[in-house]
Amino acid sequence: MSTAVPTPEQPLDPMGGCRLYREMLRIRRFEERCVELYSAEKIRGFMHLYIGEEAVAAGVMAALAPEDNVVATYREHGHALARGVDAGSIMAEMFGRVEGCSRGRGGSMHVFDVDHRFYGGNAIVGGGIPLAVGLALADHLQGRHAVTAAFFGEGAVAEGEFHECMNLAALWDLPVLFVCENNLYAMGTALARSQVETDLPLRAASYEMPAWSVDGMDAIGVAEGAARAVESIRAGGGPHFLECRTYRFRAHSMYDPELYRDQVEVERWKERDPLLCLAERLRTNSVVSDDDLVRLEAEVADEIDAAIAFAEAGTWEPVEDLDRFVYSESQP
Amino acid sequence: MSTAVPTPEQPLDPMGGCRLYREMLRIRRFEERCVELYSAEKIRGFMHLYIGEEAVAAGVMAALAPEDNVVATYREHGHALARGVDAGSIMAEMFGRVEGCSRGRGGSMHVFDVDHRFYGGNAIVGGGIPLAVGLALADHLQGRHAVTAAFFGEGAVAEGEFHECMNLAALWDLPVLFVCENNLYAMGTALARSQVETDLPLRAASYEMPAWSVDGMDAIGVAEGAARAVESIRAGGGPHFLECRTYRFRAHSMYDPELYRDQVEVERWKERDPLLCLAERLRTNSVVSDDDLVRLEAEVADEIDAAIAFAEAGTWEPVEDLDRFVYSESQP
Amino acid sequence: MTMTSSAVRLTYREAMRAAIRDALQRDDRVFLMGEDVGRYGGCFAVSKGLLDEFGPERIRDTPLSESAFVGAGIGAALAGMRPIVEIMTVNFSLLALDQIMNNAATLQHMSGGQLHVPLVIRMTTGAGRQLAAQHSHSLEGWYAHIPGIKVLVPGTVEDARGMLWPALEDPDPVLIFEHGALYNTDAQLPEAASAPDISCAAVRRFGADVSIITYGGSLPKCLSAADELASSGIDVEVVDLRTLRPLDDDTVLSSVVKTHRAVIVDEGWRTGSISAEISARITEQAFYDLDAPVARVCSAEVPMPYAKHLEEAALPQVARITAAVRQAVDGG
Amino acid sequence: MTMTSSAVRLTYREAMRAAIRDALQRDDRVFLMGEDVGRYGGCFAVSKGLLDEFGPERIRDTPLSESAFVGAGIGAALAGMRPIVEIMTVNFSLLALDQIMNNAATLQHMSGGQLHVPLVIRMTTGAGRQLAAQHSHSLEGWYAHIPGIKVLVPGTVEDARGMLWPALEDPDPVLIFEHGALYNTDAQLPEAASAPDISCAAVRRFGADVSIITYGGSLPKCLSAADELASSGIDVEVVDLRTLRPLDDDTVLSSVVKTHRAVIVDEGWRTGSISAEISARITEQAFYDLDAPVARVCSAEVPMPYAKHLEEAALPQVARITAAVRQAVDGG
Ligand SMILES: Cc1ncc(C[n+]2csc(CCOP(=O)(O)OP(=O)(O)O)c2C)c(N)n1
Ligand SMILES: Cc1ncc(C[n+]2csc(CCOP(=O)(O)OP(=O)(O)O)c2C)c(N)n1
Ligand SMILES: [Mg+2]
Ligand SMILES: [Mg+2]
Repeated sequence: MSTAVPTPEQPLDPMGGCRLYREMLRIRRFEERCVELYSAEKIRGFMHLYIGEEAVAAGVMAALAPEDNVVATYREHGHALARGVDAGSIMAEMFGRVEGCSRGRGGSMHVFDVDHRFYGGNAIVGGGIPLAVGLALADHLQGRHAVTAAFFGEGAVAEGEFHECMNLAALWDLPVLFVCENNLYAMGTALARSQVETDLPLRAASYEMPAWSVDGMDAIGVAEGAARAVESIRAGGGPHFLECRTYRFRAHSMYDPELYRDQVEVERWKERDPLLCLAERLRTNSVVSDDDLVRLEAEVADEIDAAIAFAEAGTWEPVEDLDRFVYSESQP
Repeated sequence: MSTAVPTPEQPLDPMGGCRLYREMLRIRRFEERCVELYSAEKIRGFMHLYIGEEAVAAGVMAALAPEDNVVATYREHGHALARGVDAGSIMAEMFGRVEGCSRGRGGSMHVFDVDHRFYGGNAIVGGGIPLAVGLALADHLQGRHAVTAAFFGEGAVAEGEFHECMNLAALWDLPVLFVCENNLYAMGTALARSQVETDLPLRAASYEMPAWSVDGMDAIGVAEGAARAVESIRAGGGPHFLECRTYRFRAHSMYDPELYRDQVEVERWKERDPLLCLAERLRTNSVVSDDDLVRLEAEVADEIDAAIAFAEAGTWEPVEDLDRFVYSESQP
Repeated sequence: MTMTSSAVRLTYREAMRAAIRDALQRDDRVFLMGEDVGRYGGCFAVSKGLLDEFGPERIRDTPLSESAFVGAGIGAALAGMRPIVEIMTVNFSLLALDQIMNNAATLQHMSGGQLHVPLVIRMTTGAGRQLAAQHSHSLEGWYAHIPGIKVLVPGTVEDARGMLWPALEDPDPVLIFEHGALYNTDAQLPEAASAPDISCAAVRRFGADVSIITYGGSLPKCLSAADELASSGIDVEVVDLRTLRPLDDDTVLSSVVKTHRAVIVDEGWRTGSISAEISARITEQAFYDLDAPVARVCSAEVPMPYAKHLEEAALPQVARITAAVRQAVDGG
Repeated sequence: MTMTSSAVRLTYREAMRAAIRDALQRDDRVFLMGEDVGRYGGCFAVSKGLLDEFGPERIRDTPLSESAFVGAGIGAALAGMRPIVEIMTVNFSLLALDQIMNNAATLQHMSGGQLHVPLVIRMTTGAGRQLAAQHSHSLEGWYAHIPGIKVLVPGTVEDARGMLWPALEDPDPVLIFEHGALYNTDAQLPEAASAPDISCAAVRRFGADVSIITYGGSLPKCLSAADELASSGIDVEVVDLRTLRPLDDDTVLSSVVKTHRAVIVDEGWRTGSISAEISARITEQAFYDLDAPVARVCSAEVPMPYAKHLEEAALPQVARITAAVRQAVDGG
């Protein structure tokens, strides 16, 4: 899809702010429509929104190359979109249609796309991290210089698997980028109630791994931090840990009464809305005009309309095919 | 059993060296006999010897009070003996007799004794650590000022459970003493091949927990270190981590061909034999005489002879009772 | 169910909550521990309000550390507490399975009867809400394989209200599986809770022609099927197992000996399900009373798909149950 | 077994080692990873010598982090490798069960067929060596409950030699359970390995009167029982299942349809064992061919006791097998 706003190559936008903004906008608008579609019962099951955290996926994905691997969580619409997974195939997935990226078998929590080396969509907290270590191990063994980015929430840091994987990746010097999306809560549990050491890079550094934090509300800052880490990993620097300090503006999932946090806190964070802040910055620096933004909104709206139309037009997998994809169809 | 050598109260032995020596000697001689009894097929299954590491159990147990709890591993003869579990009941257990502390159901890896608050004997690496956290939680909830000592090898540090428990104990400020017996190997895996950070107190400190190392070949040093930690825990200082640097002189278990380490390394460590070193120190400081040591050997030999005789005289649990102790006999 | 003058209408969710509150009030040793049981109010709102009533010591939010906090529950039970550990859903219990099978289930036996683990572990189970492959397991029957634990599966509001207290009084570890699809079901209950006998199955509907044997989330479906079949003149008896370990063979067999035909309905995957065990037992003990082979209606052997039509096809449904019953009756 | 001029005598252990070596030589993508597979030579000496031959990249010693390295195996398989992951014994596999059930078994389905997990997980299983409750599980039948994985149980030296390669060629995750009591058994094998069909059961002894259905460590016991029964004129057929998932119903049913009587012998705990599934299937599919109820000989439902006489009483033994067969024949 062509864009009316400057591309990263353009001198006016050396940080690629426009592209980052565009990706964030795609995520935001996509998910806003998801909410409506959930109410309309087009989408069912558990759905976790990324609204407020868009800068993290947009920034990290900007630092990755096509040969790199991505492992995400159940809150992964944003990661999938920013990684380039087709919006229509994600939406069709959430509609449960066979045209969905996972043929409607996965739903919101299980977006997969091998062509984009997007390995899910994992609904067990921490459960995707060992996969990331394994993907990186395969790259190492096969002499590829790819990086594997593993996304997880700060809640996952309490899981034993996190620890095992940090140690294993560091011990074996594997090319993993651990991206901790610290949105301060794991469902209703604030970080300070789940971790004795809330300085997560400090924890991570105890695995002899370069580790630092970035402002997860600033897409450019995330992209820079991620690029620095990816470059170092690709150069053989072993695994890195990047904490992105962010916040989810919405409930944990569609069922969360949000008893555990103050609306004031939410409003305070909303002042740091990653889209508003970046738009402001781009406008201030005259990288984009108001007209550009309007045009961009329209383009994104078109894309999402098309995605929804695609999902709506999708078909149902025949019930007789229920048993497929349990075992591979081509057996040796 | 009365002793001919000075007691801890005696001014000549302010560090309680004699008692520590005595405990270590009991362990050493007990296990030497175990080796013979294993060859004679009186003892079967997996048996893991503590020889070389005696200073750790002797030292830590000296710092504990009767109301404290102990959780150990499969290498726990030494811990059980030093904690005061009757040698005869341990030996009978290894003989599989009903007079054994666990009625012959547990064997070498599962010595239990509730009267001494000795909660095993756990054969899953790391598996006992959560129990220790729970025992400490119960003490906390019931307002008791007891300490729970959890013993584990350096190999267990790689297990996710270790991490979860360190965090949980620290987060909840529970009275747990984590005792890491770093004997440099987990079966055949050297620490540097299992941990990226081999400075274990540094790793532990990342859980906001006081952590330090002691020379695990020096019983007096271990006792002092443990006493300091226990005192601090009992005073409400939360969990502590004590690394005891030690070495096992024997194979991992009775089946280990020891391909992974050099005999020279073993010999070098044997120069630091905790019994020889302490005996030397006690003699040099005139705390004990050669005669005392000979007498002590005889006393210990008597104790172990009695233990073996007790085990030999033991009986077999009737086969009809196989199903017992799966569910409690007194149901509400 | 008898209606009394002081009857109240409760949902299954409210019944569980009332049972927990009741237990907390009756016994100081009882506490509830798990992910988001406190501030969030429980993932399925079961424990909503209890934090305010009982405070954070007794309503303990835990980090995402399933193995550690389940193990801590075991340890606390050893030391005299009566913990209720909530694992949010059965899907996450796999992370704690080592603690359940290797510690909770074995400690009594390995210690020769010295230790008891009066622990209750609650978890949500089952499919039917489009939560896909990682969030839809029905493993209660699978857990029933493990000697040393008991497995309760309340299928009615009354059992949700009544089973917790006897489970807490039980000296051994008890797992309670609450089916997610039942939380919103409701029923009229007498105000005064009577503790049911958790060791017995219950005949929920009497009939002469064929026995349906089921439990938990499948119970309402079976009762509907029985209604439907009644109108075609087939008189169905419905047995609610209530407890999967130990199984109440007597109730099952007396029903089958009466009707001569059995259909087992179980939401677990068919192969190796608890329905296989029940079928085997019926064959072993009532072979010559059977007029038709024992039939099973189970879940399809697929990781649960997200799409509604596929999930429905995968699960036991009224139509499949009635078909199986007709087959048993006609084919006999 | 056919003897050829170039036959070699191998133990089950050596056969497994030859199979691993062969696979490493044939396919660069194959590597072996697990605890102590390298420097130690394998807990049961299966991989002894392979480190020297193939180096530490392909014979990877792992830390004690079962969940991480099993998950890493899954990830590496996704990215084109053919990992052989060794979990030292089935008892420790519980720590990796989340990865096995929620990832290995589901990824293909959740991704709508995009992903495949060509992973082999090997582990030792079984009791009989006085290793007590935490080291004696027989869970292969329990694992067979899980759709998405395959479960192989080599019961002969030939299968130990032959099953690994087809398992590695399989595009789906395959678990291989090696019974610890078989490692020292030996047999003459043709030098040139032929890859067996891993999807079929095998009739190990033909007979007319009754079918014993068994696998793995119980196979030799059943063959002895059959010999013994032959001398009393009972002609026993012995079916070796070889694969527990998927079960080869055809071979089992044709045997039972011929003999009209079936006794299943399985080292798993009786309730919810694979023997229950086989019994249920026989009843479902051959009810009218049966002259006697299907019988089962399983392990007693106790955590395995250490004492030899109790362990022997808990496990299926020749005497119990012959008694069950006689009962099936006489009672029919
Ligand atoms: C092992 C496991 N335990 C519990 C859950 C239920 N659960 C789903 S998301 C979540 C919170 C995770 O928080 P965090 O890792 O911070 O990620 P966030 O949702 O904030 O993005 C919980 C407890 C789960 N999916 N997996
Ligand atoms: C979870 C688990 N994995 C593997 C094993 C097998 N195993 C028994 S002891 C051991 C080594 C443990 O080393 P360490 O913790 O250092 O204790 P040490 O034996 O040196 O005292 C291993 C791998 C086990 N018992 N439990
Ligand atoms: Mg979070
Ligand atoms: Mg060690």
